[in-house]
Amino acid sequence: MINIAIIILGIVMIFSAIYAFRTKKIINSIIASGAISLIVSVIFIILSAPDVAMTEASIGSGLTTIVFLFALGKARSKIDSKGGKDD
Amino acid sequence: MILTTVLGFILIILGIWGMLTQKNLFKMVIGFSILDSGIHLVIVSLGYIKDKTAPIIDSDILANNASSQVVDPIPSALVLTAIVIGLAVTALMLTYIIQLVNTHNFDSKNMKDPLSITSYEELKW
Amino acid sequence: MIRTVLIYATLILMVIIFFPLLSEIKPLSQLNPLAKRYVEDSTKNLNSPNIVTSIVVTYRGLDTLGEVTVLFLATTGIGFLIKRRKKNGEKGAFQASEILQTGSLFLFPIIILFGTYIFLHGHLTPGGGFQGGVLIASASVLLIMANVNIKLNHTVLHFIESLSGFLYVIIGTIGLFLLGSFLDPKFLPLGKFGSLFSAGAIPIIYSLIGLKVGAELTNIVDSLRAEGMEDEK
Amino acid sequence: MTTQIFIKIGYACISIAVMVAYGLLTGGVMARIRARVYGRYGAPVWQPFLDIFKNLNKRTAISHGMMFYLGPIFRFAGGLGTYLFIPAVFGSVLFANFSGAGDIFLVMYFIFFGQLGMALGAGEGGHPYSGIAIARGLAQMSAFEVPFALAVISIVVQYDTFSITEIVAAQQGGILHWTMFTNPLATIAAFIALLGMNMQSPFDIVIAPQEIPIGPPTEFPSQFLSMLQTNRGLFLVAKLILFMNLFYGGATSVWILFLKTFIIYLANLFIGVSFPRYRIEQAIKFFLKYPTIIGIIAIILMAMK
Amino acid sequence: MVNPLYMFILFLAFGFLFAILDKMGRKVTLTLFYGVLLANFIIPLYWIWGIFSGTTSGTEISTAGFMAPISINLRFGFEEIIIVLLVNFLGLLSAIYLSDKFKKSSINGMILFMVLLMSIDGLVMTRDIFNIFVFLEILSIATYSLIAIEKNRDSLSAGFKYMLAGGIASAFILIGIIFLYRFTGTLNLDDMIGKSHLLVGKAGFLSLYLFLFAILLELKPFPANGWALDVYQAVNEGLVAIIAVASSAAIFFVLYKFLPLVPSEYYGYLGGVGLVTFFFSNLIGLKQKNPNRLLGYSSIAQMGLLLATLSILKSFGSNDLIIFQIVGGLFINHFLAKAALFWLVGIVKKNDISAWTNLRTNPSLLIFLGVFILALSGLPPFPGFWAKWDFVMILASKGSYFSIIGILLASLFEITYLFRWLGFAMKKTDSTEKIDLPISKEFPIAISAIALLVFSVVTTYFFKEFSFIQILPLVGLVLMYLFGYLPVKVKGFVAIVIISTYAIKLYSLVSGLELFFAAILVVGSLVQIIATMYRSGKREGFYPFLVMMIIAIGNLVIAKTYLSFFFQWELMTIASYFLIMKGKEVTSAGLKYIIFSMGAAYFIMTGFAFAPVIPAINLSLINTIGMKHIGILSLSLLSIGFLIKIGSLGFHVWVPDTYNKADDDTTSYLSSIVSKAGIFGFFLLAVAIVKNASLDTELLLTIIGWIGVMTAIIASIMAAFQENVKKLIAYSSIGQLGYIILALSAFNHIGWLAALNLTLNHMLFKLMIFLAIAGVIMRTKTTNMYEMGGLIKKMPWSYISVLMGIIGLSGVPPLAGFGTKWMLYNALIERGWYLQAGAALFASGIAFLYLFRLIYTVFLGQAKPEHKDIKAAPLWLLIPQYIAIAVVMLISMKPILLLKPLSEMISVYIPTNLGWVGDKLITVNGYWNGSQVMNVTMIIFGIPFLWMLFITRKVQKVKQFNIVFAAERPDRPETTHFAHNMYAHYNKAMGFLVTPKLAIKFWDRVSEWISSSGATLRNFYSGNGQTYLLQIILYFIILYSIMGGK
Repeated sequence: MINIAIIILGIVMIFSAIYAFRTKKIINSIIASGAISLIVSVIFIILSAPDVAMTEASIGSGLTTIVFLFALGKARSKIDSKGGKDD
Repeated sequence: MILTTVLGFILIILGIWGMLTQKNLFKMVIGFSILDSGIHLVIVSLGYIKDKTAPIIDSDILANNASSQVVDPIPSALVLTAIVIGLAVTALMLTYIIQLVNTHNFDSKNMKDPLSITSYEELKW
Repeated sequence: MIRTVLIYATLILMVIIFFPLLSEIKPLSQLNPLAKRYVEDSTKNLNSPNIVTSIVVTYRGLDTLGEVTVLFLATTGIGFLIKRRKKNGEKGAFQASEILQTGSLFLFPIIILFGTYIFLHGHLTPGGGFQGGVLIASASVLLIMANVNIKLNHTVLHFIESLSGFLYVIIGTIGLFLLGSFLDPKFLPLGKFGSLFSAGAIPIIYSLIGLKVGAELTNIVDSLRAEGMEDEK
Repeated sequence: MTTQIFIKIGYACISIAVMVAYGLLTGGVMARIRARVYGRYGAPVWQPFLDIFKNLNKRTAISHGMMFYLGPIFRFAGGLGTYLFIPAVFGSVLFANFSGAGDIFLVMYFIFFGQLGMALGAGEGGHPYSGIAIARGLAQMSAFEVPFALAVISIVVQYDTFSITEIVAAQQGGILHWTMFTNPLATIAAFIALLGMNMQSPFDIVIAPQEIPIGPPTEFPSQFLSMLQTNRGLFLVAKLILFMNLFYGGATSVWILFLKTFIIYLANLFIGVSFPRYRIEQAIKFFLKYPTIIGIIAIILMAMK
Repeated sequence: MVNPLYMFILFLAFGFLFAILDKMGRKVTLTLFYGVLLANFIIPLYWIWGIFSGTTSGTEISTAGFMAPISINLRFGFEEIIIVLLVNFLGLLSAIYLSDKFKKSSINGMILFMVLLMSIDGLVMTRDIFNIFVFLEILSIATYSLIAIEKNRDSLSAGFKYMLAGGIASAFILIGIIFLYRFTGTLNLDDMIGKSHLLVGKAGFLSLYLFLFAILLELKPFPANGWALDVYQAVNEGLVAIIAVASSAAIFFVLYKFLPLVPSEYYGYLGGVGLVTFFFSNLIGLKQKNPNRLLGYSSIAQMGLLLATLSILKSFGSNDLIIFQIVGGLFINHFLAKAALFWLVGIVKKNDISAWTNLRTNPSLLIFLGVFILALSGLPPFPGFWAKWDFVMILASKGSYFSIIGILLASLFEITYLFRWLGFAMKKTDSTEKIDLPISKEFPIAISAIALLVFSVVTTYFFKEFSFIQILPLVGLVLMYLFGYLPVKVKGFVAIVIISTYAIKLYSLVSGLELFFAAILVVGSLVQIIATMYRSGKREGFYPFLVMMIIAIGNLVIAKTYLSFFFQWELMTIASYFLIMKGKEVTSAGLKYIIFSMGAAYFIMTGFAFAPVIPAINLSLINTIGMKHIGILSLSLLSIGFLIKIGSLGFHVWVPDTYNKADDDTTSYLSSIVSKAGIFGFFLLAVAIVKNASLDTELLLTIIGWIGVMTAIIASIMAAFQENVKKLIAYSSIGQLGYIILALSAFNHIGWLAALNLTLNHMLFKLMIFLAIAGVIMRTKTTNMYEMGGLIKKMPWSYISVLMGIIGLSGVPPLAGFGTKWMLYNALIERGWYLQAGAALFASGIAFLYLFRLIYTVFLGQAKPEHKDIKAAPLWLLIPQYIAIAVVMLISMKPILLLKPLSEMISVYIPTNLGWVGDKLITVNGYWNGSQVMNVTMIIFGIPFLWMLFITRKVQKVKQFNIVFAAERPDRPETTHFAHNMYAHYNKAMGFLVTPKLAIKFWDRVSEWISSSGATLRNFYSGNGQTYLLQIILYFIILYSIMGGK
């Protein structure tokens, strides 16, 4: 039962990872990577590691994603303001 | 749990794959963070013991036989550290990207993409 | 082309190399002696039910100090790389709705409170300084997201950050002074097993960590805000 | 001890006087013969004597400098020395000279003494052609020296000694004991080298009048020239005696010496005359080819015996 | 003792507080900053003092109130203390160097710097593998952040590449750690070492490998190190000093700690990784012009060398003391020198080493550069020298031929690019471009240099038990340096006093052959010092090295061990190099000189390495060498080394250039004295062979003999074709040295006698000729012979000197030169080397060509109008020449005075078969009475001379152009002085032997091939961060398949 859940989560995770690298939009890949972290944190709970799950969820999928988004926004605004090309 | 270890390694390989194939700096960093997640998964899964609880001694688990009831707490402790470090590195990488874009020469003649790793090859040999 | 082939060959070889790690590992059936000692020692000598916390804060306290340092370094480094603009920025491109703004102001203290709860109970329940700290930081993030033009008081942030870090080191030094061992939390009474004020200095350390992490992460996020862009050239 | 030395010096003086006379005479005779070969009448055989006396009585009034002045003296001393270190007549005390002072290598190197001094003297004359001639002469010398040296080494190996007296002694007891027959290859190599050494045709480009109108000898007038001419006679004889001692059984009396050296010289001359003149680089290449190979074979044969 | 954790506490507490404290003003934080750094330098210093005074032997520190396996523990033993001391020392210096940056930029810089140092200390001290990871990450992140201290694009892109590589490394290390934990059940290193038997199977190995690889990666192994090079190139030098030196040191120490866990059969592979890195980094570095990147290559190479030495020694099972000595020596050498060089680069701010000529405007910086480059090159007295020596000795004793070849070849590459750099810096230019030099930047460099020197002297004097006389060359150097401000004449006098004192001391120490060589080398030098006084001005830096060189050469003779000999040898090389570098336009010649000299030195070193240890008798090497059975390999290597040093055929290419470009009086030293050191080496060899009668050296001697005679021939021909007077004499020198080794290799009594005589004669004759020519060059200001001519009238004293010289060299009787030639032929015939004898005669025939050219084109012929008012050579130059002439005359008149004692010296080794009848020397085949020849010659020369004097009347001096050809009076000396291309005809005949310039072509090809292969290899470093990543992972795979494939 748990194994099946893990396998399903795993498949989602792998596809998210592939999607993260295949998608053109960086914002999508950031979200996908956040999703991976979230799934990982779920697996951590299954693995009886609540501390780690909390940390992964808050830092890995939460804060990291936010940092990514902010950084992307900052880089974008720079490129746009300097008249650079869009990515 | 072997399954999660396998998953962890798959994430590691995927992360390396991303770092090796993606030209975009952001995606390389994403590759790195996926690699990191994979490693964390591997670490925690190595400490897992089937049918045991989290290493928190509730009142119902007596202190004297607690050691036969819980999963290995050490990997969890290590992963905590690793996650925070991962965040720090990721944040710093992103800051670097911002600064690289900042110092990019946005000349109309300069066709280099400021977000591509191939634009930063001035130093070599 | 060659490069692509090389990359995939590399990946396949990596899989082959890593394979023994999967195939030769047998699932654990019981704790190894060291883990066992941790579990037993933590309950007996430290009075801390959350063994992960006691490992993180006490047994491997030096790691944690390092970990805090890493985060501190990241903040410092990012601050070193990106200097904030002194004057107010122009209005952001996007303005959050009033509901969101109000909601965030309402949620902010609650999240802070929750974060504080988590790190204070780090030795009892799952979570601890880091998780609590992140929650505090996420409260600030919420505030920033909701109100783009908000200006955080960096002096206060720095003050919290510096002081909590300093106090962490001082507490460690007190252990060294009193008990001859750096980061020894046992100079405070161990208290009653399972109560808030137990496990020596662990709750204090974890609280300091929580404060520090919260302040640092807030700082990092704030540094990376798009409108805080600093142009030095 | 002192008397011995004086006797020795006295002997040396006599020996030198005889050989100078003989050398000049030989030169005259040869000039005559050469003239006849070319179909001319030629000067009288005593012409060299006349030249010397004539020149001796002239005085130079100019000087190019110290080295110019010393050049002919070096040259003359070189000729004298070369002769004096060779035992001229085997078994004769009178003609033993100072051969006790050194062996074959001393003689070989002493030959250079005069040449070096002469070269320096001529060099100070300031005329570029002297330099050219000397350069050519030295180049040729460095080449003919090789077969000669190889021949000498071959003989040294053959007789296991450096001493000229002992080499001659080993050749006594019949014509077949001569090096010429016991070591013909060395003799051939040395014979060819002698042509170069005497700067005879075909290796006479160094002093050939047609090539260098004003070579070193013409730089020096009057008493210098007389000294050079005297030396020419003595030096020639010295070289011939050396060859005779090394290859042709030496001489047990002055008369045999005269005979042998004359024949050697004559043979040398005849063979040389029948070849066209070599350019300097051709001469060098020639010497370093066949005579050298012959010399090497001679050494190897002797080393294997 | 202070708990070392206070260092962490200080660093961290102030690191955390600085953000607040900075509000009180930068002065406060700056003071605190330097205070903390100073305190943290003093703490380990205190511990070191404790260790040496015996009050402590280090400590183990546990944290958190629990004992080791449960909690993290740290060790502060001897090694840790030393490294922490060095790191904190460097940190302090670096901080001083960076002080202007810290003053201006934000407080974060200081914080990052302190935490960086803390992490390095932590890496060194911790005994917990996960803690290693944490400190490694702190180190990395602090470094990443600090790299942006200069926010330019290069720094940032280099930093980003660094982060990618660092990210991969930390990923690997983390996987490794968790599996190590899983297998052994512990994170404590000592605990884990006890349980290393649990690391079984592929997985066990892989977990070790992952950790090891990450550490290796941080040590920047070739070729997975492109990212590091970019960092070295782009980042601020003050910081790079820390990254390249202190961080690498800490990581290296981590490896050292981790090694006991690795099964010993893998040490060899690690050594291989190190060697490959050392070799290829130096190879690629050859092409590098940018000093930062050059130092980057050098740093990486040095780390590779450290890795190689450590793991190879471990694999040999050497004891810890030896490992500590060798690795420690190399380590300290690299540590101090490299950091300071990076700082220096930061001061000079030139992106191309060829632009470093402005360093001349600041002599102190130039001296520092010299010190550091000498240290990095492994020259004495610096620690690298001892380490390299010991290491090669051990490698040789284990028969690791490939390692020796690799290390020495790579060292040669390193020397090449380092000395090229030094050469550029020493180049004489008119540039007056001043270097901006704040005291804060020069101070750390000066301190490093002083620390390095003090350390070197202390190790040399105390630990290597070198006596005072052995370090006297260095003392002499310093002593003469103190007189630097005095004029040349005074300094020359001081030098004479010093050398005389030394000579007197030396005289009491030597006997037999030693005495002979000591006399030639030291007295010969002493006489020539007089000549050096002909210069005016101060001639700074000349006398110190001159004195150093002379004493070193003298010490060669009395050296008692291989090491001592080699030590003096290298000192001699250094001193002569710097003397040569005093010349004009000497950059490339000097480089050639040092490369060939070092190549020779390495051959000698390996030769000694393969020789048996000599018994510890208090006798000099020439008495003891060969007392134990010495192998043919050792002899051959030594022969090659000495052959290079004397510039034998094939190795001669450095000689003409060097002799030509060096100062004229230096050239005289090189030819007459320094080359004799090589001859002395040959005598050592010869003695060794004599004492090993059972050894079959026939082939070796025959080869050496033929090399000698061919050298004589080819060098003579080459000499004949030179237009440059110094090159002509240089080739002549090469040829004469060929005779010496020919005579020596004949290996009979008379042969050795000839060799000794030739040595003395060559010294005297070359002294005369070179000094005479020095005077001529000084007056005519040209070295082209066709621009001279007719100088006999203006410089008669020099002429006589040259005349005597050429008579002597050509071997024309009656001068002593003949005796030596005569003995040579005797020796050759006695030996049965008939063809060699013929060839030697051929060579001496050719010698006439160049000797005549030398004297004719310079002194005879037509004088040039511009030389109308030329003066005679300075008296200073003439005095030594005439002293030499006097000696020559004496030994020509009475050869027996010299020959008899020499014969006695030789008969110790080879019994004599010579007979003496009065003055007559009788050999197996011939005889020679030198005195009689002299007397006869004097008489037959004297009589005509007197006669001519008698008959010559008043003469009139002729005018210059009192010559006529074809009825034309020449008017220009150029057309009448036959000097240019004098032996054109000879060239037509014999030029084919020398025009291919096979040796030059060969060495050109070699150097071209080496540098182009370096250039090809460096294409690895494409500059693309992703490619670097791919390289790293490929390296991971390849190294795994090599190491774990079995």
